[in-house]
Amino acid sequence: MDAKELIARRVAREIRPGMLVNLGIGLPSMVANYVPATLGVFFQAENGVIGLGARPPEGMQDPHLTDAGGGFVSAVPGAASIDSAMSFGLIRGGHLDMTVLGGLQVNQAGQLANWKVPGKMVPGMGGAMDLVTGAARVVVAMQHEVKGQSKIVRACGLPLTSLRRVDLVVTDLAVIAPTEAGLELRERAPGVSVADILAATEAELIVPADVPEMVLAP
Amino acid sequence: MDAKELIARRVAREIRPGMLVNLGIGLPSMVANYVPATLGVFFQAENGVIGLGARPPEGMQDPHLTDAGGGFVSAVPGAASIDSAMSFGLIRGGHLDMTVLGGLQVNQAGQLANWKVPGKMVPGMGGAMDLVTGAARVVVAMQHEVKGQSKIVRACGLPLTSLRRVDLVVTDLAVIAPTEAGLELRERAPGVSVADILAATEAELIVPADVPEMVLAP
Amino acid sequence: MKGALKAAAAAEMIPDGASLMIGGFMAVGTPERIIDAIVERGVRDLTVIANDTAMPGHGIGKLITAGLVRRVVASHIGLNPETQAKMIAGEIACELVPQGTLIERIRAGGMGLGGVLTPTGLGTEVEEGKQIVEVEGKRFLVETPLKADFALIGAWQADYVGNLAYLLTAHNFNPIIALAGATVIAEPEAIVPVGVIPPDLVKTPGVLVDHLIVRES
Amino acid sequence: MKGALKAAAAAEMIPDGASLMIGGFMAVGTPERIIDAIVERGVRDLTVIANDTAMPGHGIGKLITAGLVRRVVASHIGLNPETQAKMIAGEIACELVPQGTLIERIRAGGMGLGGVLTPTGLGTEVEEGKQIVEVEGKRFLVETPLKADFALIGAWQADYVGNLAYLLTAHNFNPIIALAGATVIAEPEAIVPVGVIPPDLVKTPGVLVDHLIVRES
Repeated sequence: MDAKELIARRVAREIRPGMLVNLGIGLPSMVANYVPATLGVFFQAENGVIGLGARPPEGMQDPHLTDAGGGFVSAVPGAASIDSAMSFGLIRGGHLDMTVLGGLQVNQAGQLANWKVPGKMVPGMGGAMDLVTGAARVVVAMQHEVKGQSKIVRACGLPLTSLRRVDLVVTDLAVIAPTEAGLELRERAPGVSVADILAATEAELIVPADVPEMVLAP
Repeated sequence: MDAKELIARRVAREIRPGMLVNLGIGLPSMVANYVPATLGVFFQAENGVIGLGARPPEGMQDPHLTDAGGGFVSAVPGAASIDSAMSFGLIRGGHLDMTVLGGLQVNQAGQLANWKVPGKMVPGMGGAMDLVTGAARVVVAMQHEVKGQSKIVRACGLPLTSLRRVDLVVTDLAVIAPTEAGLELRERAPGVSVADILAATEAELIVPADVPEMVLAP
Repeated sequence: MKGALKAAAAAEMIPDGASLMIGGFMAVGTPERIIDAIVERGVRDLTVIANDTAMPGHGIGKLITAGLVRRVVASHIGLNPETQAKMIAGEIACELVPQGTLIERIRAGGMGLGGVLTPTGLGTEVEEGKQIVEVEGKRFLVETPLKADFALIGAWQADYVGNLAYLLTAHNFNPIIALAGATVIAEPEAIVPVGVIPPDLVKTPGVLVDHLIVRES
Repeated sequence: MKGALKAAAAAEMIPDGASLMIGGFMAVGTPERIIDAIVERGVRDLTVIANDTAMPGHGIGKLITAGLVRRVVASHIGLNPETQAKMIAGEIACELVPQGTLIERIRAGGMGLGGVLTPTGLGTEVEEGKQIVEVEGKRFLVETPLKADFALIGAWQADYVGNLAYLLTAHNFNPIIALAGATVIAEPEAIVPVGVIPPDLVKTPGVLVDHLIVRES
């Protein structure tokens, strides 16, 4: 199992029946693959639909039904069209139960940077700032390190997405819960030790006596 | 012709083809009777429809289609349903071309009081404050006097509806245009002299050399 | 999927002292069966946030007549003489709000905005005691957001996901208050199978709705 | 009743230096024929207010490629490398705005509100240079309203009153920008007789629309 699949399978277990969930482009969008249809979860695409469904078979694409990345999708029975004001009203107003986003850095206070690398990548924040500020629960899904550098840092060198403390960080090595006390190590990836995680993490982690291994969605 | 019909027929002549118009309850609502269907005017009821039509025949009322007074109405072809946020967005945003409202007093500055008589009548302002503040053109339709007292006053004794200067006042005696210079007497009702109007008006009027008689809609 | 409750079961959820946003404009689009159940149960000291208090015998007017309401936030109470009489007698506290401001305050509460910047009410009694901010050289009142413990919605069609569609002037406050109630209870005229309401006709996405009221026969 | 114009005639109305709000999200719901006509005519120094600049060869991307845009106000330009390259080269000035803030700023402009009070962006680069107000003990950014000379709308159905209906995710910015353009031009996929679009499916009332673009064959 590669790192991305592992992260997606672990994040999938955070999703509860009946939730409204927004999945970011890229890795986060993979989470949907591991959420059983029986949960009655609704996925929001912030460009305008509640009840996002799978990619349609070839020849059945509708140019009026796409996700936030511009790719063709389908809609489940019971889907609703929403304009951008309603879409972000749901997000900002806390009606979105969970957002899963990629991250560039998470700092000691549990704050996320994920929208800009000054001088290199200035794509615009899109919906990220509203999602992180407004969603009821914010889950960051990202690799633990990039080019040998920890993405869980004491202080973000990159511009913050929001002052809001995120609720959970899931990486290929660990599950970390930012709390008022600091970053709590909650789970280890299969075959990864607490020492491995500490070695790969720049920020200070609160390590409880027992750090169980992640359970992944099937 | 009674005073109300005269006022309604004169106001009707202010309405131009294709306008979106909101008529207040009572006297203003009579204006619709004198606007020919060929003008392509759309009437808004602020409770939620653009394209308000006449009262339906007995037995054809729909409990989901009423005007702002709660009375049954019909809808013209090309009507649109709007919720209250859109309805007042159209009003406040200046998309409403004209509103016709009743008045209690208009002062020397052309400001309207029409929502409250302290200690006597405190019904709430409903949509009046938004209509007067936001509509592109505000026309006040009211009797010139009540119980022998002028309703066109130097200063309103009653609470103002808005700081906004209204655009036209149509009474059973006169048409008056509030301007930066003051209240300009524009027209006389049939058979009414300028002296009659001045005698019935507490506020100061600017009287041009020629004050023509009103032309009424048929 | 949401089950559908009887109106009496919905009224059981509402405690004394609760704040209720109630849809409808002069009782058009108001959920009458929920209101009847609240009157039946006799819930007291309610705060009602709505466009108006209808008229005696209709919609919110029934709550007023039954003496269940302690506070009203509305744009207009003029067609209900009982509301006016109780206000003058000090039995009901009334906050009167311009209609366009009221609906935007509810929308702001439901959509996580900090309030409303509006020119409506500037220089009038409505301005009293309120913060004013200047934006690009123009002055605006800061009107605070509104939320409530419950939003009581009158709708046309619902499905069991909770999606709602409305008819004509029965929209009014309903699609907006659906955003601002901690618990949202919808009383549709009909409940149809999931998939029957076209996505483009849904004005209130089902994710906002907590409970549906079943049609009682 | 509104007549229907050819796209070229609509483009003729747009002068150099105009500000355009353009509907669409990654070119879904964007009025492509109007854009093609603007490119054809070569209108210069445009300000574009939109969610994004799509990608080269699609929607707003065509305006970028043709070098007609001087300023962009958008939430995301990441999928159009040309926009990014021109921004870095100083050919296009970009104001990047959080998506939810951007759509509310447009709505505020169109609905006569003084601005938007939002928590989004507080404590980030987005806050820089902006007014902050405190409401009920919480701090919010004051984001200014946005309007434009033209709103260019992609719609599904129109009637000759100008009423517009949209499909699925092709709604996006379209129903909101229809409120904020001094002149509103809609490009529907079909124009149907008046009365064909049910009142409850109309998302943009015809009174907001100035011109329709006829289907060219």
